[in-house]
Amino acid sequence: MTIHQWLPLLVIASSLIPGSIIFFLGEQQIKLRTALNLAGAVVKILLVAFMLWGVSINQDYQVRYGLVEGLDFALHADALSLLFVSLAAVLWLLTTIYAIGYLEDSPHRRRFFGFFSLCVTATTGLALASNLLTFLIFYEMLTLTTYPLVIHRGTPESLRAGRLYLLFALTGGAILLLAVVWLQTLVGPVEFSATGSLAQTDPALYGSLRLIFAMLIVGFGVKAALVPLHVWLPQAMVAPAPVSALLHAVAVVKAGAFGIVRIVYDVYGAEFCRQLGVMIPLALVAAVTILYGSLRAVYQEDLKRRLAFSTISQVSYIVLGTAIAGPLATTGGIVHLVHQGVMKITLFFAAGNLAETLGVKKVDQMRGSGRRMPVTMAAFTIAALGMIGIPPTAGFVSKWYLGIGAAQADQWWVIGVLVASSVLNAIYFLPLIYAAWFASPPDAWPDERPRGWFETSPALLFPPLITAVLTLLLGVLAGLPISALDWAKLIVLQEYAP
Amino acid sequence: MNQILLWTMLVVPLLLAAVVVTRADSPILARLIAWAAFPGVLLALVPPFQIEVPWLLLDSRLGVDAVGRVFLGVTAALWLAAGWYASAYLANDARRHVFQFFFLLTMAGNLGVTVAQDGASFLAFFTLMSLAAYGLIIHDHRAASTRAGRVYLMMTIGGEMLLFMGLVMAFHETGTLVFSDLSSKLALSPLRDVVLGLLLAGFGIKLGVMPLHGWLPMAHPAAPTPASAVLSGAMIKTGLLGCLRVLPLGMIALPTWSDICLVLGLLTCLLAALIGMTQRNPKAVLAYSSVSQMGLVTVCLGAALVKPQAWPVIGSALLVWVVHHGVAKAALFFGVGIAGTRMPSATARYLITAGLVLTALSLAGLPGTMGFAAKTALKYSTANLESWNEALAWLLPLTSVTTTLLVSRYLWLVWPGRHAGHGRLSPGMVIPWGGLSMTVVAGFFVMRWQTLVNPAWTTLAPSDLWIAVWPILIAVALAGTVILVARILPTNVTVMLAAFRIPEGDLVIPLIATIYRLRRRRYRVTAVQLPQRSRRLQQALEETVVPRLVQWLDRMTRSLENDLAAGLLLVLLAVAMLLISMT
Amino acid sequence: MTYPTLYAICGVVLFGIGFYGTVFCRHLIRKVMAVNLMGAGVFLVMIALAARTPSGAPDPIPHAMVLTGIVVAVSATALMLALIRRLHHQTGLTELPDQMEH
Amino acid sequence: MDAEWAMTGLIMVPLAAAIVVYVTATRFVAAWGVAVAMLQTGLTFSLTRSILQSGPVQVPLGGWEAPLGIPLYADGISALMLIMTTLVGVTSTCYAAAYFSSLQRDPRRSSSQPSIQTFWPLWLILWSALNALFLSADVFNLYVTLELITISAVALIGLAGKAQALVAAIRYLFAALMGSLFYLLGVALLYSTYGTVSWHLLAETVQPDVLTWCAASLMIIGLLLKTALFPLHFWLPAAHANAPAPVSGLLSGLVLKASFFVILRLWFYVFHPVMPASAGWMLSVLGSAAILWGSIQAIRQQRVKLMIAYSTVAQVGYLFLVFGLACEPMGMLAWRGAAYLAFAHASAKAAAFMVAGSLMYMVGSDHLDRWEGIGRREPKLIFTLALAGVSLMGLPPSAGFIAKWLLLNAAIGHGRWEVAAVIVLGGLLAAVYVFRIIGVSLSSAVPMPEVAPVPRMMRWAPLVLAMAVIVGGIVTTEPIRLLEIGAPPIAAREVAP
Repeated sequence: MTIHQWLPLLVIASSLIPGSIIFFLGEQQIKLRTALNLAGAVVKILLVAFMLWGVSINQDYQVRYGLVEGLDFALHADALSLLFVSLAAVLWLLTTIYAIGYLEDSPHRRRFFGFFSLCVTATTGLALASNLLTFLIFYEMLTLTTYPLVIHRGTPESLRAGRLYLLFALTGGAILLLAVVWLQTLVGPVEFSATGSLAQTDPALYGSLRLIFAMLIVGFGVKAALVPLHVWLPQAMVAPAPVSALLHAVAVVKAGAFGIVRIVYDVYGAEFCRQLGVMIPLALVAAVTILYGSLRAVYQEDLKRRLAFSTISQVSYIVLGTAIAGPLATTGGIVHLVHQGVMKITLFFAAGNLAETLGVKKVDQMRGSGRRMPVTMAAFTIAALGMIGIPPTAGFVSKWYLGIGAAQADQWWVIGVLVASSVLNAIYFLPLIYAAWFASPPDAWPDERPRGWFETSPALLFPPLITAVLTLLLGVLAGLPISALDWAKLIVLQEYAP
Repeated sequence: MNQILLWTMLVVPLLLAAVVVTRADSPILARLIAWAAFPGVLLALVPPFQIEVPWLLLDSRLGVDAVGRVFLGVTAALWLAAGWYASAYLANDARRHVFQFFFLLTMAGNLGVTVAQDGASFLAFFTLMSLAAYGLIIHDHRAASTRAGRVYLMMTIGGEMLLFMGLVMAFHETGTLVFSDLSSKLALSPLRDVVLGLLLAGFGIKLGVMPLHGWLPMAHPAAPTPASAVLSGAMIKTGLLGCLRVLPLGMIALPTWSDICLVLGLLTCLLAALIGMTQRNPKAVLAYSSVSQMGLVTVCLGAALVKPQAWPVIGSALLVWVVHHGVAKAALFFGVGIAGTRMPSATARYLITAGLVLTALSLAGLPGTMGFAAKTALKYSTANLESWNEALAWLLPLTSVTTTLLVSRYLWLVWPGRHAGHGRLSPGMVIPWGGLSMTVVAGFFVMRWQTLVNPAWTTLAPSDLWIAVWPILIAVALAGTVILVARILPTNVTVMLAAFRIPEGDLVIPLIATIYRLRRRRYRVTAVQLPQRSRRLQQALEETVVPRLVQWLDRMTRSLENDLAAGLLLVLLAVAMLLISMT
Repeated sequence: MTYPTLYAICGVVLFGIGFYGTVFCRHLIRKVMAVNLMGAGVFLVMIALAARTPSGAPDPIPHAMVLTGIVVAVSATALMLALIRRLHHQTGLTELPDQMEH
Repeated sequence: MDAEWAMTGLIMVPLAAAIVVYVTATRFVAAWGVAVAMLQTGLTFSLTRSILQSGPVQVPLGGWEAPLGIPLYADGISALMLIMTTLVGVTSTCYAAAYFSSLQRDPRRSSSQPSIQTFWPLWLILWSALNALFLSADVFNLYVTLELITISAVALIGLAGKAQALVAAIRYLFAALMGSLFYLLGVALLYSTYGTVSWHLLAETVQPDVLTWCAASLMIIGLLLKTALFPLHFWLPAAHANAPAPVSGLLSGLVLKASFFVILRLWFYVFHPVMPASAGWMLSVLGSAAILWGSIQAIRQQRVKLMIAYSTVAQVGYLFLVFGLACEPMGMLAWRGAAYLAFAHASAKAAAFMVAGSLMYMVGSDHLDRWEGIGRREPKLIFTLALAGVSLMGLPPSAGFIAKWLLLNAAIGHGRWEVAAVIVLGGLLAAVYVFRIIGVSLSSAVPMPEVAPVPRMMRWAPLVLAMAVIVGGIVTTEPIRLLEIGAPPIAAREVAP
């Protein structure tokens, strides 16, 4: 095997191996565990950076391993997967640092960090998968490795949330499995290719292909939290903040959205999807999700629940971009994959800081928090403005491309949806920002635990700061050749290559 | 060099804002903040240029052009003045860091808007300015300020969305965001009217054209005086700048749009003045005066859309107007702060009173002031509009009357010495004010001397003088009559009349109240009824369906999983298999 | 009908009776006997069918099988009896209780 | 080593050891068990290698050829079954050694627990019989080995000594004997018709006539009873749940597979040409019913071991889907899937039972209520259970996933949507009971429970087995290639109506 085959495996192994070792360490071997975690995360970033460089000079990183007939385990680093992998790698490092600070002195950290690494392993694998089967394998692995994280606290509520999560995720996975097998019996093993591979299918099979498409969307939609498959997501908020952060920004929700992108572009092909007439329904579902999520978020009193509904809404931007199709909308959808991740993780980090340092969990407890924790709330503010789509944040860039993409595809109503959602975002985010900065703080915080010199411990403080700066940079420097936008454009160039 | 100046102008306020956050409190920092807009003034003096900045946002273009230059100059100068004024005005404010932070951010946005040459960066700076200004508006945290801030924010976000939609569609129609291409291509696109509708509405909110003006009379009085000055003097002009950037001015006639602009402009001009006269807060009066003045600006735009060939004239008239209104309005706002202080001497009081009166009347077009040039320019530029000639001939002088009445009201409210002043009159406040007030007069002579503007606007021909002066005289007479009548009337009647007052923000107030009522009702629907329904379903499941299922399973298990049943099934299966095999 | 066939049918009938006993008898010793009866039926069939060569000489292989089968049956019976005895010893039961309580 | 020696050794080594252990009543009995386990590993390895290299092996014992002699035969599927037996056997041996020695040391428990001296000879005989069965080349020999398995297995259940276990053992014994006698009657009919018991020779001469059908029906239905296919599973839950900790895994993992293996042999190697597709379909229908019934019952149980036992009922159902799906063009997929599932289920289920046994040892009960919070005390065991659960649910990466993938492919390839749905639904239902246990055990609603210490081996043995299941989902090429060797001719057949 050459380096070209090893590299994808190494990228996966860089989190798998630390994760596996952690299980066998003692609960009290904190230093070693931390070192392993951070080393794994850093190595992963380096490997991904190397891979990015390689792919940009047209190196082909792929590895294939036959499991059984028609079932190949195959990894391939294409532009789209690298986008996702890079996101996962960077945010994993930050989340790990954050989690180390967040879970200081809490029990079962070994279990937590073990599964945390495995969760990222699954995400990375899913990003690098080069056929539906490999994708499916990692998708299911993701479900399993997230469950222990969701129920980490072990309280009755978290157990209930875990059950609900499993109910949805596993059912979705089962439907997905059926669809994948069905597709395979119709057209043989399905590899991802830049322009989709089903366009040449016998027209007699179109009916089946439509049904399979619907099943695939349902399967991925569960994780992507498309309405009405979103029920589990707000419940899963009982998990510790780093988990929510990872869940919403990178791992679970994003995996679903990524799956939909793969299906539409790399399996069916955008053109063929339009021919089948499945794009408009998908776009409608996404639109309904966007509006519904935003609308529900307005009425949430619990901060994390509000953020959860916001995620439901925001992730569907990706789906919407995908479903509108056309190069510009696709760019918007794909770039939002990264942008939403960065912004949402900031929000969750900040929410976690509030809960951990001040005991603030409800929206109405946030009054004056900006004075007590200025850096955290500054990060929160930037990310929230990004969510609304205020220029020059990352959110604006995504929204802009979605908007002009919709115009390009003559789907004018989509612009209405975007605007309505932005307004709703403003309605549920701006009062928080106002309360944080301009309202006077209470006499005593619900559960204040001072940590160290800064407003909270450095491990909790810097991750949101970094992601907030990223949120700004991704927007301000969107035109740079190394920005997410540029990479998304490159991907789109491949998808729409003649 | 120019580029360095440009970047300095944009980055310095942002950097200073970052420093202010750390609550560093040094005299050097305070001085730096006061001077932060200075690079902008310098930049307004360099020849026009444009640079491409592909890495910034969506392939940005920044630069100074003939139009932007004027806006930049006024804006930077006003911010500079406001910066000086603020350092004195807020010297004893414990929360001045907060003010300075938002002040700098707003400044960065406002200066940026004037040099943005493409839609995305324009929108970015525009938003930065608009959102940061929120912090200025609610600075003192009074209930009225908070409410004003809320309305401001709602309308700003609304405007933001309109602009977003408009720009998205404009980009789709024209394939570019660079303004110079955009407006010309937009003129020919089939969706022109929709795009223009969205963009004009978006900019109209900032400009304060009725009926989109609601935030303005609420926000301007709420903000601290230096902030009000830039809000009224500089920031609302960005709405005009936006219109100039996207409208295909001088290219084609758009009769529908011109009608809309003219009607709305005139309405705004007259109505705002009338409402403004009922105000008791001098800053509110000034705010309505701004709305009213922006109505005139809208009339100009309408005129340009009727007669494209007249655009060069109208355009320069507008620029003169921008400069004049910016300077005069800022001076008047500063004046509110100055007039309220304890005068050190009678001489000072006279001087200040004279300055205030001069500036106020300049706004009404008093000959010899910059306002005269502006007014004349306006009159010339709107002449010869086929269908509107008759109406304008009457309406424009009428606006002069209303404006004069409005500024009279202002002067009545702030007249130095009428109330016991409080606070010391500090040079930091007087110098910026004095500078601006002098500019109001001096500007006229500068304009005369410069060939920048049409020489006709600055000739002091008797006929022009008379046309400018008679509305003012009528208004002064009217004002005098009102004062006299008020003296004569019994006290209870004046009190009763004085009680009649339109709240700041007029139309918005009932609207907001309705929205809040609706929201409360909606909240009840979603928050209470939905869980109830699902709880009922859950109850039904737990109490009937599940127990029945369990019962049935128990019965099945009992009858299936025992030796007897198994023995029988064994035979049954064997026979079945045999039969199946044989068929 | 030849004798072997008759024996074979006999064996099948015995098998059936044994089966009936195993299923329907509740007393454990009866069940043991019934199972043995089933076994005997099968052995009878085997022995009867050994006479299938035209010459009439018996085929030795079924006989060997039956011998093996008897050994198996004996050991199974022994195990059954041992378990039943132990059960009786512990609980006094002579019948298997109902299934539901596992 | 010679394949012939390996085959003989696989049968004779445990048998001889059983005799030695029994006769000498040595104190180092566990050491004997471990020694046998090591030998078995080597023998299995060498036999598998030889099969992979040179195809199926036939050995006439003592030089006597069929029909008079007792030949041994090993092809790919028998090798896979032997690997399965060895894997589960070795880990169970280690587990049992630790379990019994700690019982001996614990004075509070020894009175109520079976004697260590009885377990080892019985287990070694069972092992020998299992190996013999997988290597048998004639149908009568299959009967003898089946009986040996039954008797030793029943005796192993009886070791638990409690009344519940005795009742279960007796019920199991009656059912198994009845099944064996049905089978034997079938053998008699076959021999009378074709004059041979070698399944190779039978396969060549088998004819579609009434006697053959009678024989086939009797044999297969008898074996169904022994395999506990729904609705003939009544004896299984109690028997498997009440057996001693190391025995449950053996019963569920290996003993059931023995009778299933016989059905597989008979159906695909002997009766396949003469049985109509609809007969196979009938078995598949029963299998589907078993999946649903077993899963639902598992969900309803309050005792963990019963839950796992009912899960076996469901998993057995999966195995029987192959009979309806084994037709062209996807038949080979189904066949491979079923064989692989047998392997996957054996390892996963044995691991699950071992975990249950360990935790029951610690807590003193397998009632789910008593397990609340146990996962916080014993994360490794719960992790092991989860790994085994992954395979039971058919989720990747696990051997169970590969098997279900193959079956699902075959089902959808044949347009059998109802079967596909059942396969998927069964996986979901499995998730319900697996995660029910895991959820309860990770609960923090109660203070961390106090538990008795457990030997380290009782933690590691199931983990190794569970890891093997995962590895089986990754390293699949070799086992699948093994299954090609001597694969049955699944000729072009019509899809069942």
